[in-house]
Amino acid sequence: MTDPTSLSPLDLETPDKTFLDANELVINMGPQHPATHGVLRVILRLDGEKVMGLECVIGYLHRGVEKIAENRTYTMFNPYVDRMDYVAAVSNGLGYCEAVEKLLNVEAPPRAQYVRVILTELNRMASHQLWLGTHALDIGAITPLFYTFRDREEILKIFEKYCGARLTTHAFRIGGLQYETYDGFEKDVKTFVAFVRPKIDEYEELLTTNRIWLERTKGVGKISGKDAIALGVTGPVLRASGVKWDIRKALPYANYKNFDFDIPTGENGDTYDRYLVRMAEFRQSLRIIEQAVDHIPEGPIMAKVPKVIKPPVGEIYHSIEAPKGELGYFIVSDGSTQPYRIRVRPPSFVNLQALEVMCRGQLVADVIAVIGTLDIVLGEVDR
Amino acid sequence: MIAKLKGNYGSGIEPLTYLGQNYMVVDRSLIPEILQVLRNEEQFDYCVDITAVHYPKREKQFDVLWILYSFPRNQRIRVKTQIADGETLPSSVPIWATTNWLEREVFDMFGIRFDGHPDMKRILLPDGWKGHPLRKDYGILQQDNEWVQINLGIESGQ
Amino acid sequence: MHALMQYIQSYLDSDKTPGGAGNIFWATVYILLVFAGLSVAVIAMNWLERKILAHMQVRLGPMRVGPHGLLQPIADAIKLLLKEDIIPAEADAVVFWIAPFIVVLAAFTVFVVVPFGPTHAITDMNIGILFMLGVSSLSVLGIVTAGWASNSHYPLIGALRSSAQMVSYEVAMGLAVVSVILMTSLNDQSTGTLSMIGIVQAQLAQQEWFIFKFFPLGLIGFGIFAIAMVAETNRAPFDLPEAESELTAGFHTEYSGFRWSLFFLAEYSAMIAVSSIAVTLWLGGWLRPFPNLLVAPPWDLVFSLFPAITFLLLAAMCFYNTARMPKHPLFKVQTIGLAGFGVVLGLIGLILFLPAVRLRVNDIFWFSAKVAGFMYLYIWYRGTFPRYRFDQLMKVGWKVLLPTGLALLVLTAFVGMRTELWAELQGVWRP
Amino acid sequence: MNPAGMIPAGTNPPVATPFFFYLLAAIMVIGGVMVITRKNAVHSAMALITTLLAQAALYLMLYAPFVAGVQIILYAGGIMVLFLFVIMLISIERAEKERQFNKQWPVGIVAAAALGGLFIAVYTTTTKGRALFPEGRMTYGETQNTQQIAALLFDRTAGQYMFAFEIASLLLLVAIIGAVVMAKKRI
Repeated sequence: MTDPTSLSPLDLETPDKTFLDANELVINMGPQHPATHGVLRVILRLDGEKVMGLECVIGYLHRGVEKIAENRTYTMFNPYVDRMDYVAAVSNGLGYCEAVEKLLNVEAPPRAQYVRVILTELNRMASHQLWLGTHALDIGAITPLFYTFRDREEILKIFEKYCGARLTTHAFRIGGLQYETYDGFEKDVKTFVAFVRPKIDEYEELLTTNRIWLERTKGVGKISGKDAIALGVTGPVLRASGVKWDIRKALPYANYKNFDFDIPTGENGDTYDRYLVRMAEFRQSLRIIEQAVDHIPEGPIMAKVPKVIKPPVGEIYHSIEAPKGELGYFIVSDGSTQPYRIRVRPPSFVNLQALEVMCRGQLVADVIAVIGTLDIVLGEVDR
Repeated sequence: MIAKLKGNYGSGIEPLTYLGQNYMVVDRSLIPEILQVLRNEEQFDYCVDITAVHYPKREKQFDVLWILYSFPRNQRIRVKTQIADGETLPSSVPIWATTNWLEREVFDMFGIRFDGHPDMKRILLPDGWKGHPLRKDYGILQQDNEWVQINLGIESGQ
Repeated sequence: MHALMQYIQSYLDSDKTPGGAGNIFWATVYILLVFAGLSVAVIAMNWLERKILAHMQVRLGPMRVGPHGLLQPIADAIKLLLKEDIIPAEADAVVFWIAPFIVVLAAFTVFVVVPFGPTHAITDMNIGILFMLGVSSLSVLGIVTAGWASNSHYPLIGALRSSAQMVSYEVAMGLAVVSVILMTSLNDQSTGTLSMIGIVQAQLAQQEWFIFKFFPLGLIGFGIFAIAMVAETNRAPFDLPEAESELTAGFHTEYSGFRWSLFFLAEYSAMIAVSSIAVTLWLGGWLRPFPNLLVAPPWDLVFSLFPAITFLLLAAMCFYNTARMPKHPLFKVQTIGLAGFGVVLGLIGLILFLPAVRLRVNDIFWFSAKVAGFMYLYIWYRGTFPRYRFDQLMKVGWKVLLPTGLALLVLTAFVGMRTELWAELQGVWRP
Repeated sequence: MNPAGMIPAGTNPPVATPFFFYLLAAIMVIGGVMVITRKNAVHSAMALITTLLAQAALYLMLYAPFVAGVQIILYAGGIMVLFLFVIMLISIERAEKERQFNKQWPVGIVAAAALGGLFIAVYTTTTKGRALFPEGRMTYGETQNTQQIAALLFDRTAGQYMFAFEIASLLLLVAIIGAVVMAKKRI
């Protein structure tokens, strides 16, 4: 744990002025740029190839999700959350459903909890796979993308078999699950676990000890644990900086208490450590899935929830460990069928703020690597 | 902790609990000090979120909330205050660097200004946009038609 | 007719290159042949790269246009030629227009001295290798001007990167080349040569490919060159000037259609050119494998059958895949096409069995086979490696390759001197 | 004049020599004029490259392929790339507004005319019935050019220029170190 008392606003060292420093080049990267993962626009101030400063311009994908929520019932808003972090839709749904359940003071039955954990962890893997593929592509390795997409496909097939959708799954309902698992769900998941384990070694074989990969990622986009906490960075990015903090352990939700898994951490807080942390999280997710699928209890899948959801007046903040970091829902109820206010605390939005700190003094090529390693999804940044 | 704060600040603080979650309603005038104290003395080193809620019928229209988390204590707390429309709040960027964008978003969506913020401008909506969409008096279909006409060249403004 | 055949025969049997014989007609024929061959090679390379890369990446690659996408490059070429040719309004039109031609000219001109066989070169220059390095270094001018003329930030940065990169790696490349030239001087007159044909003949005379010469010095020199040549052609993992994720497409971002395809053509022919240098200098050029061990005439016969066998194998593969084609009416054209392709390949293979053809084509085959090996390496690199960052690239060039190259040069000179002195003392020439 | 007689046996007679000479010379002159008349520095640089390449071709015509190769690799391929590099780093827009150096054309014309006159005078002068320029050409065989240059420079018996060559190398080394010292703030 870092020493919180020594924390002060970030002291950022300005990089040396170098050759021809009179010619500061301002480059606009995005919103249409292959490496900004969507419609992120970054205005870079460059000195040669060195980044002197940058500013993110976001909001190109702003849809007013929070405003929509105020005009929909609790049930109707459920599918909307899938559209924020669309590569980890299941996690979004889990956070929302649990928040509303808390507000209603009900709890999903154990069987539903187990299925939720399995699907959420599968989704975490899918999200990390997408991240790995695109991140490696940004750094110039094109092959991992195809490997990860091949394996992500298997996860999406399970989703599709379970709820009919591949990406925006809308898998959970307030109070539990709508659908019982299909026949052979456990077998599919077990097959997938056995299938994907050697594949993760395959990804690592291509990258982990690759000299160029090491040179491109080691020491790039460094952020200390202290700075990461001050900037509110969460998820694998925070853990790679050496802060052993995972909401699944710290403030357990769903039934993560019942599972035995480790929190992988890094030491240097650089891009390589973030890569290693996520690779380790693949394996931890597999562990959780294996334990969960072996112990799915029989029983109901839906708690007793009224047909019309009308939570009592009050407010709640509930957060989960999404693949990208802390995903929180702050819900204010006025006792009606529609939420009075829903605030989503998006991990990508807050993590993206660290981009400037991580990029200053680095080279343009590193900006690409750092955007990749932050694992942002613009749908969630802009909501 | 709560008792200590209560002892120091008296009636300005009202600690509450709902569904097992602690929060305290703090008087506007105490906000800068309380946040500082929470950060430095009570080790709430991580500002999770800043947000606001609009109650148009109240005299003090806005609830502003700070959701804080302490790594050493493994505890979350919400600090809540009420302000009127047009009233400003002190920026907490010097306390938690993360609040930079969060405060900008609150400004963008509610029009609440934060004094001392390094770069107080809209973040999600375009710079010239009129209105603050998360206020209750801003309709869900409402848009800044003028902005759309000028910048996107769409005649109807929709 | 007979006289014409005799004329052709006399030239085919001559031991001079067309340039060496001073015959403009034959030189023109050779130029056209090399140009056509190169274009075909680039087209084939385009298809192969997409297919091989696809198979490395668990996908199929082009499958629609022709059987197994064989006609895809042609379709691409047609598309590129028909595309609108855009010159940005703010661009410097003249320079923008000239730049791709500079690149293509430089890339093609070097093939004047590439020796596909002892007589199969357009000409044999006394300064062959110097000419190749010099002219191929001119292509950077085209790249720089292309980037500048686009009047846009990304192309400009791409151009600056590529000029810095190419100038840097030329130095290391030159040092590795010089160490080979030192090796060529190990003969009874103690004079080396810069001529491409002369270098291969020196390897023949010394009965050793230079990659094995003074082990491990030849190998190190080859290693330096093999790294530098990838950087020199802007290919992965040194493809920074056109780094897609950073600079969109680098110096040719603003180019489209025909002009863009010229850059493409130049890139691939430059790859073939530097591979030819590597093959000539270290891998014995047109010499068949084991020139020193398996020297008996039966071995000559065996090795001379290789080209024919290769083509027959390719034909057999085509027929095998024809048999595997789905028996569906929709696949009829594709099946016939693949079978036809197989027949063509088989016929070429059979023609290559004729002794008259066999003996003359053997050199070209071995040279091309070695170059093809390098081409495969290029694709393999692209499938495996991430991209270097610019400063790291410079570090590799200046702090690793350059000192190694200098040390190599000194060591080669030293070992070579020792060998020569030894030979003098013995009174006999022993390479 | 019998140029064919001066060429060592074994090499081929030259092809259309006067035509190529005048062509290349014209390219050089036009290129040279363009270097000083173009406003845009990049255009000037490209004209200079053309001149240098034409010059390399002239060397080839003089049966000096090695010199031609060195000309291409050093001047056109190396130095001009660095020129362009620098031109692109400094902003052209600003440079265009600045005062051009080619405004002093009267002085230039006088200097050029003087030089031209000198050339013509030398070419036409004869001493003791012989022109200052040799009539024939003293050439080395093309196929041995590189080796002969090497022999001139380094051979223990035939070489005369070893010392001068090494001094020139030393001079270049000093220039390199000087450049490094000037460019680097800390050493």
